[in-house]
Amino acid sequence: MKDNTYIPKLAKIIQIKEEVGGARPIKTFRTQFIQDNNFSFKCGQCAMLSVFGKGESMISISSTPLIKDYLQFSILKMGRVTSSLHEMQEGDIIGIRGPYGNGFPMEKWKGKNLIFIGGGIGLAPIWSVLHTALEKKEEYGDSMLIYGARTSKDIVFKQELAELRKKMKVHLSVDVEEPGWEEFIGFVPLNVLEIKPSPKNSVAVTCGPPIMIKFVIQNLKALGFEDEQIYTTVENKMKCGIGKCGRCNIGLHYVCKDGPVYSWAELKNLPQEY
Amino acid sequence: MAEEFEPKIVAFLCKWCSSAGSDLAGVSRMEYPPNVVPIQVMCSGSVSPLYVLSAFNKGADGVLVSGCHPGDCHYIKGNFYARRRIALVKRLLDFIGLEPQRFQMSWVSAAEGTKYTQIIKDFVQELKPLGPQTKLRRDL
Amino acid sequence: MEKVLDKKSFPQWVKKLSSYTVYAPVQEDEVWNYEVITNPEQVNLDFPNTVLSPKKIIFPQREVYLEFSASNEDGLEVKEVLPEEEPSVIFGVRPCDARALTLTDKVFGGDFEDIYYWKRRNQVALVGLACHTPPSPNCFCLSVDGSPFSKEGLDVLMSDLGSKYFVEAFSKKGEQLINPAKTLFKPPTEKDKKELDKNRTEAKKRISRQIQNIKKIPPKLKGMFDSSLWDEESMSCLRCGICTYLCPTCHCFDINDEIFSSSPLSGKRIRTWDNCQFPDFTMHSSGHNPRQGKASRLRQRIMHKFQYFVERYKNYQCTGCGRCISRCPVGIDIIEVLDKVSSYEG
Amino acid sequence: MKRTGVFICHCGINIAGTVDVKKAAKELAKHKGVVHSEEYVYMCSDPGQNLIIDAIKEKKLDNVVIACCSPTLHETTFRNAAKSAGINTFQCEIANIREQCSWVHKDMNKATDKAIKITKSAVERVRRNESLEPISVPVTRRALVIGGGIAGIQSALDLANSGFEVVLVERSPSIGGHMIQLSETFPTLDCSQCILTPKMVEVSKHPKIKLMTYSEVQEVSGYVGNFKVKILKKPTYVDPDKCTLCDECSKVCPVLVSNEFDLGLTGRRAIYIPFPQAIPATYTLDIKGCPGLLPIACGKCADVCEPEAIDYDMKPEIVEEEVGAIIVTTGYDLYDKENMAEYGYGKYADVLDGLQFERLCSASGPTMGKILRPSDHKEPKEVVFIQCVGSRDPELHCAYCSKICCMYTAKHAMLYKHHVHDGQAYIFYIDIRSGGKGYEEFVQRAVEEDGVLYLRGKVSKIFEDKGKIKVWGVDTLSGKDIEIDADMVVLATAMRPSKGAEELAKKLKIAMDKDGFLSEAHPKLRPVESVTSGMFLAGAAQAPKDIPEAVAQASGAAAKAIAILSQDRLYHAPTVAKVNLNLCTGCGMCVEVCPYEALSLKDGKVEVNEVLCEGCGTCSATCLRAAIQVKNLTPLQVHEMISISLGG
Amino acid sequence: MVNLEDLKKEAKTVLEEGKVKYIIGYEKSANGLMPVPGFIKSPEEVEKLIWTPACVYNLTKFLVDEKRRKSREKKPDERPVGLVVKGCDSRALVVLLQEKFINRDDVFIIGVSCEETGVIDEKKLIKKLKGKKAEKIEFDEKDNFIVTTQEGKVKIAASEVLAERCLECKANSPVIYDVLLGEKAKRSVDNPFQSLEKIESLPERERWKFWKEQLSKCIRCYACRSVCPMCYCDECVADTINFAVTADTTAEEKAQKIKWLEKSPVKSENFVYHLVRAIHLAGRCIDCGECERVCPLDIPIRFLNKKLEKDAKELFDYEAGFDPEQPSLVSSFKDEDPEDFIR
Repeated sequence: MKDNTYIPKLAKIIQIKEEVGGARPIKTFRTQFIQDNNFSFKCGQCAMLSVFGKGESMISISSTPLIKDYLQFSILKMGRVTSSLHEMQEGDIIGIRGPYGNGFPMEKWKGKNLIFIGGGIGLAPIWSVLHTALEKKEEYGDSMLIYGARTSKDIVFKQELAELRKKMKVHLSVDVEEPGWEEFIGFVPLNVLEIKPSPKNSVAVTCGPPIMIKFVIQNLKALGFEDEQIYTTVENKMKCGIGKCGRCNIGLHYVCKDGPVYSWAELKNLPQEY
Repeated sequence: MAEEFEPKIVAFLCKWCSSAGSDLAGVSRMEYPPNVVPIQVMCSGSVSPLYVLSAFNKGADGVLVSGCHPGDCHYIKGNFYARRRIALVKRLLDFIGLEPQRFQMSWVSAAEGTKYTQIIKDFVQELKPLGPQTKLRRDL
Repeated sequence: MEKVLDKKSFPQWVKKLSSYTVYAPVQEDEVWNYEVITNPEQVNLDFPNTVLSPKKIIFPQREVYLEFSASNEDGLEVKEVLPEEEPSVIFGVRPCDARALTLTDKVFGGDFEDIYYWKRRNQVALVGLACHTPPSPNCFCLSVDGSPFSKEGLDVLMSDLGSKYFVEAFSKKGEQLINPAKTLFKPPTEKDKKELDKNRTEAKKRISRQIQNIKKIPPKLKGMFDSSLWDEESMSCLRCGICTYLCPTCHCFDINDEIFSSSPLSGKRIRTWDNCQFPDFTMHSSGHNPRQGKASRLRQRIMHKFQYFVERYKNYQCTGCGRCISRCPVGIDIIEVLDKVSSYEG
Repeated sequence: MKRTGVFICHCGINIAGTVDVKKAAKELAKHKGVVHSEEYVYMCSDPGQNLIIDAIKEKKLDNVVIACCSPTLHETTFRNAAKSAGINTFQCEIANIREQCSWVHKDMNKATDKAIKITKSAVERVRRNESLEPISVPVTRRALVIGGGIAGIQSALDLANSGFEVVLVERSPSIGGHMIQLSETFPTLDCSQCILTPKMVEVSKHPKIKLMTYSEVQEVSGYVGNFKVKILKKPTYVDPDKCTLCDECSKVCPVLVSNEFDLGLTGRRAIYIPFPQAIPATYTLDIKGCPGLLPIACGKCADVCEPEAIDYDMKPEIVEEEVGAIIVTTGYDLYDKENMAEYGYGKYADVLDGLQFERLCSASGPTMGKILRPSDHKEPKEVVFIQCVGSRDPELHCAYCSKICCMYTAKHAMLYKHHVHDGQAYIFYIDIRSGGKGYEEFVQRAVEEDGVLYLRGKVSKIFEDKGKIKVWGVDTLSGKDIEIDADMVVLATAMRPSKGAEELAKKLKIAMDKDGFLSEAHPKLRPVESVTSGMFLAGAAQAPKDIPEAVAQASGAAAKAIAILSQDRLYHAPTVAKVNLNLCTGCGMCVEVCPYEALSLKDGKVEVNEVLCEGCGTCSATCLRAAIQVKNLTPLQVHEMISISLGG
Repeated sequence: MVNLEDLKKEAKTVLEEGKVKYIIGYEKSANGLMPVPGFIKSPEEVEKLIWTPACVYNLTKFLVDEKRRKSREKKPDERPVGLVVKGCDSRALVVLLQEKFINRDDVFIIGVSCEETGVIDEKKLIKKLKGKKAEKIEFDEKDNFIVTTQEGKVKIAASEVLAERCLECKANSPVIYDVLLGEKAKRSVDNPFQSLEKIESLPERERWKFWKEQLSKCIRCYACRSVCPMCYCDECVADTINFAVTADTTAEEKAQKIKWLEKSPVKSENFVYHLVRAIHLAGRCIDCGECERVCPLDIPIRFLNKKLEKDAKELFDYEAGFDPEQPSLVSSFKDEDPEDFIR
């Protein structure tokens, strides 16, 4: 008998870190499966997390596949399931099934410069691919991160970003002026124009709010990036995660299965249903 | 011998009259069966039909809504609205074939500890022969 | 395998299938539906279209995935719940509904096999009944590559020859149905075959409704995502779930946790039908809805059936049963909509 | 997840005797979110409270449930304890396991089981409570009194003497109300004007009272502590400061109209002073009778006015006042003549109502205190008094008893006998209601000392016959028909809410009862408060009553108003209704059911006035869209409480 | 008898004069007997309008759509929408006005009187015709309909195919309108709750059996809710998620959406759904019968509403849909409301 993909594997929350407080809080969870299983994933893939009694939510895995000890998810409190996750404590049990989705085509990117552009919680899917690339530095060209949030308080992975600066170029921004902020002030797409990453032998990966992605892509194009050089991820409401329940489709693509990673060359031809 | 069926009753008691009446029953050390779990609401007028349906859905064998006597409502007229609303719910539940004994309404003033005691005793006695309420109980 | 069965012997055949759970159309008031049969005499194959197709047996509206409860050790216990495997047979399956199952097979197969679907699918044998006269005035199977005597998806097909049935078995499952009652079946005569042919020719003629230029529609739809046609055609749509719930090919579902108790926790994870016409189907928890408005939802239904599905699986996701037309509370007619797509300019 | 602490009180053996508190504490410890659960012998004792405070601090509890006696006893105690430990008072809920559990059950297992359910239900509730602070609003420390009768005067004086500014609004040109029209008052027969005028003068002289006569309240907005009132000041066309009361104007005025003060028994000029002791002491030009304000039309009064007090250019004025409390004392009117045609009221000159008779008896009245028939100014020798005219007659007139008629009719008959020694007074009555200090004795005096003839029964017909008024009736005690050739008939007509009271009640959003009297908030416990917070009632506006009752109620209302005005800020329980604007469709059903006028529609959505809302939740049960709910007892909380009460 | 040409004329006039944005009426469908709701935007299109005994739909439902559409528009066309209403439909309008959901100025009401007849129950007609396909149905004199089938015209007694609710109709002609077509005739109905009695008279056990069987069939397609003009809440008890979500809606609010019932179409949850629906329609339902008509499983849902309609009349002398000024059933009371059921 084949595995019943709908049955989640139980996992224990081993660490919870509060990334962002306030009205739109974000927490990062590290989980460990209670029983060993062959859960292996690619960067950019997602997993369906269960809070039993509340339901499931599709969350992108923010840790790198190179780490086998735990899975990491950074979660914005948004609805029924994510609110329950935010209420959980270390040691609590959740369910995980997956991984789902296509993931980033990192094989294709070998030898190229990687430009990561993120906004808000959009850094979570990037985080996985960024760290994988960082670990395999020799396989890729120069990497750079352009990341912004509403305010400095809304920036996720604050300490890790400080660490990251030692290893790659990191350009941060906040949307509105605030005292003590020394880096760029303004929306992420504007920071992209400010920094002017070179399209030459590069791949740009952008995740964040749809409106940000829209203008980042516009600005990348203005900088000379081709559609094929731009990658992004798409979010839609999901239930099954395996292309059957029928709700997350964009045209004939099921985001859960055929996505969530798309190059702009692919995405621009799909109907705007996300 | 099989254990006697003990009906589960949810009672929505208004704070000012019925819950106070129930308190009086306690202060007077009256005795009544422990089948009722009271839920204190501010006014019988605040008892939404949804509360009643939900209680039956969650397995209540009986539901009681109790408020102040007409004219005595702490909030002047909440119990009059309750009376109308509950009458409709009661008729509807009766219509779909739920035993009418399962859903009751009463006026119990803060001075009527005895009446409250009697209502609970009667309610439990009336529900016992009916057995568990399965008609509207969750069958997931 | 081709046989004939005297109509009078039909109940006896059903009787022989005592090891099966037998489903057949049952009438209650004015409504026909497939129900479990306890008395073989009860089976009446003289029925119009059932309200729900056999989809409701193989892909039931409610399927329990798992049960969960608080436990002392790990804090939580999760138990997989699978449908019980027992052979069953459905009599009186319309060819269009059987074809529909071949389409849901595609959806529930593939990379991730849906165990729940296949557990039920594999144990059920489908005995079809060819449509001598269209069971609904809105039948249009011929337009979508089907026919009133299509064998696709069926294990057995019965065709009415007046006093007897012409019975064809196409699969091992089908033959296994006939074997226990072998003696009841006779080989068909040439006359029987001729009559069958005649009936079939006539049956086709009786289907009055058809989609114009169906072949043109999938490519045409590709360019019509932003068309104003959807607004116009959806004006009267009420956003109910009739067209999709009744559709034999629609397969969308929802998964929810339904609980008995929150402390200590106990409950079930349950799959239920869902459908693209409900506004909450695609709504994100942020409130953003990629398919805001009923025009986008009507478009999704049409596009899914006549473009996306065609592109993915090379079939229309429609078998022409006509239920969505007959039962639409406001008379939205998929044939009319598709005809408008065909003739749409601009 | 929120961290909840549960504290189960033994209450000595009061709870622990029937409820297995140890088991309960153990069970509660297993409940989701409960991180601390303990029991103690007396939670309300200092050590008990300290247990709670320490646990909140040490275990970082977000909220606590105390399972103990009824919340009416110690909710405040424990909420204060919670507050002192640094959590909001609403993060503490009481589970009543004594009055509603241990004291009423004997079976320990079952009682324990029930106590656990009650406590879990409180846990589910408290976990979903919002932290709230009392709503506080500043208070405008002034009051408005509407109506300048005895009740209004009393309220105004009480308020002013307590140091609060008062705006006293009276519709007519003078204060005094009906009391100033009376001759003597029962049961002491002291002169009404003699006891009232000093109070009227005190009002006019009081530095804290702003008297606005000939004025009407036009609009009231705001809420308790903060009302905004618009008052229409009608022009009197006479400057009171200049007027010397010389009466020259009145002498030259060509217009004669019926005099309200004497209830039509006399006439007055268009420019007039209502009565000699009027406050304010000034003349008023009533334009209804005046041929015109242009000197061209008449102008005689202005011509003769030496101090030039008359100003035809005076305009109506809207005065805006801000007050913190409002007392409504709009008084009564007598039942309309038109309604009582069967008694010849309004038809025969010698059929009078009680107030007209008062004027006849009054030394300052039209006859200078002599009782004379209006028709021929002869002394009436046979006078019939009829009680319950229009009262206690649910079929045709008013169902209620007007309460004072028994007494004043006895007084009238007595006064008549004192004036006309050889006259005969008859009183038709249904029964005599003389509850009150000295009242019964008073009635007895009328019968025994003054020989008033009480006839129990109703009058069937009254008609004029040869200069007499024939009164046909039945004495139900003897069963005999009675026919009296009366010289005068005096009707004790029913008291009605004063004209215009309904309109005013609507402006104030005060409810009225079915008879049109203003409704008190509670018939027993809140008799001087209206349903609308900050508005109070006194006098006959609320129900028929006599002078001492009106005065007592007026002082009560003043005291209630002072309770508000004496504070800088008002505090109000914050458990009020809250609207989800996304769901509200503005149907207004909640507005209709709200007993406190706390809800209103604005731009198609409902708005809650948090100061007025009492949190009863009737709105929430009425709303079809779950768009309104009361904080800290929301449908979600009740839903969870229902679930847990039923075991899950 | 309503003259179709008059209807077209009225429609044409208001469209030509630009008095209305568009007109919602009945239009012939390509497929057979039943019309479809028609949205007539220009004077030329009025020719599409029809008026037959098959005009069953309660078109007031589309005012709900219209209101939502309008609220999304930046510069909405403020002209009213023309709406063709029958007597029963007009009562729905009255309730919508009473609940301030629509303004009187937002709708131009073209009333059509059913006079002494009504509209058909399609299922009854199909049964009556025994397989013959009706192509057309017309009003005849008051007691008959003329049905055209492939085999010619037949006269059918109206009483045999009239919708159940028409047999119990309280408003044969519109109670509110701007123009009225047809006569203000009133068909006398002896007992407007006649059909209900057969269930009411059953013993409790049988009533339960009846409703258990009926409501267990429900597949929760929500067509009854969707078609009801009174079901205009932005968010329904039956929905598992919040619809009325704005940027300010907190995660808690979304997480706390109460599940009064589960999505599983099982007996208990179906009962919660249908009982809540009935109670929410108490004093609001005007018996247009649409909920029952659209039910694919033929569940006699109308009885639930009808029962409460009867109770409201019996207990509180309340009737919905005649007076837009009256306070609604559950937001009003009388001192003398019955309380014999209260202990």
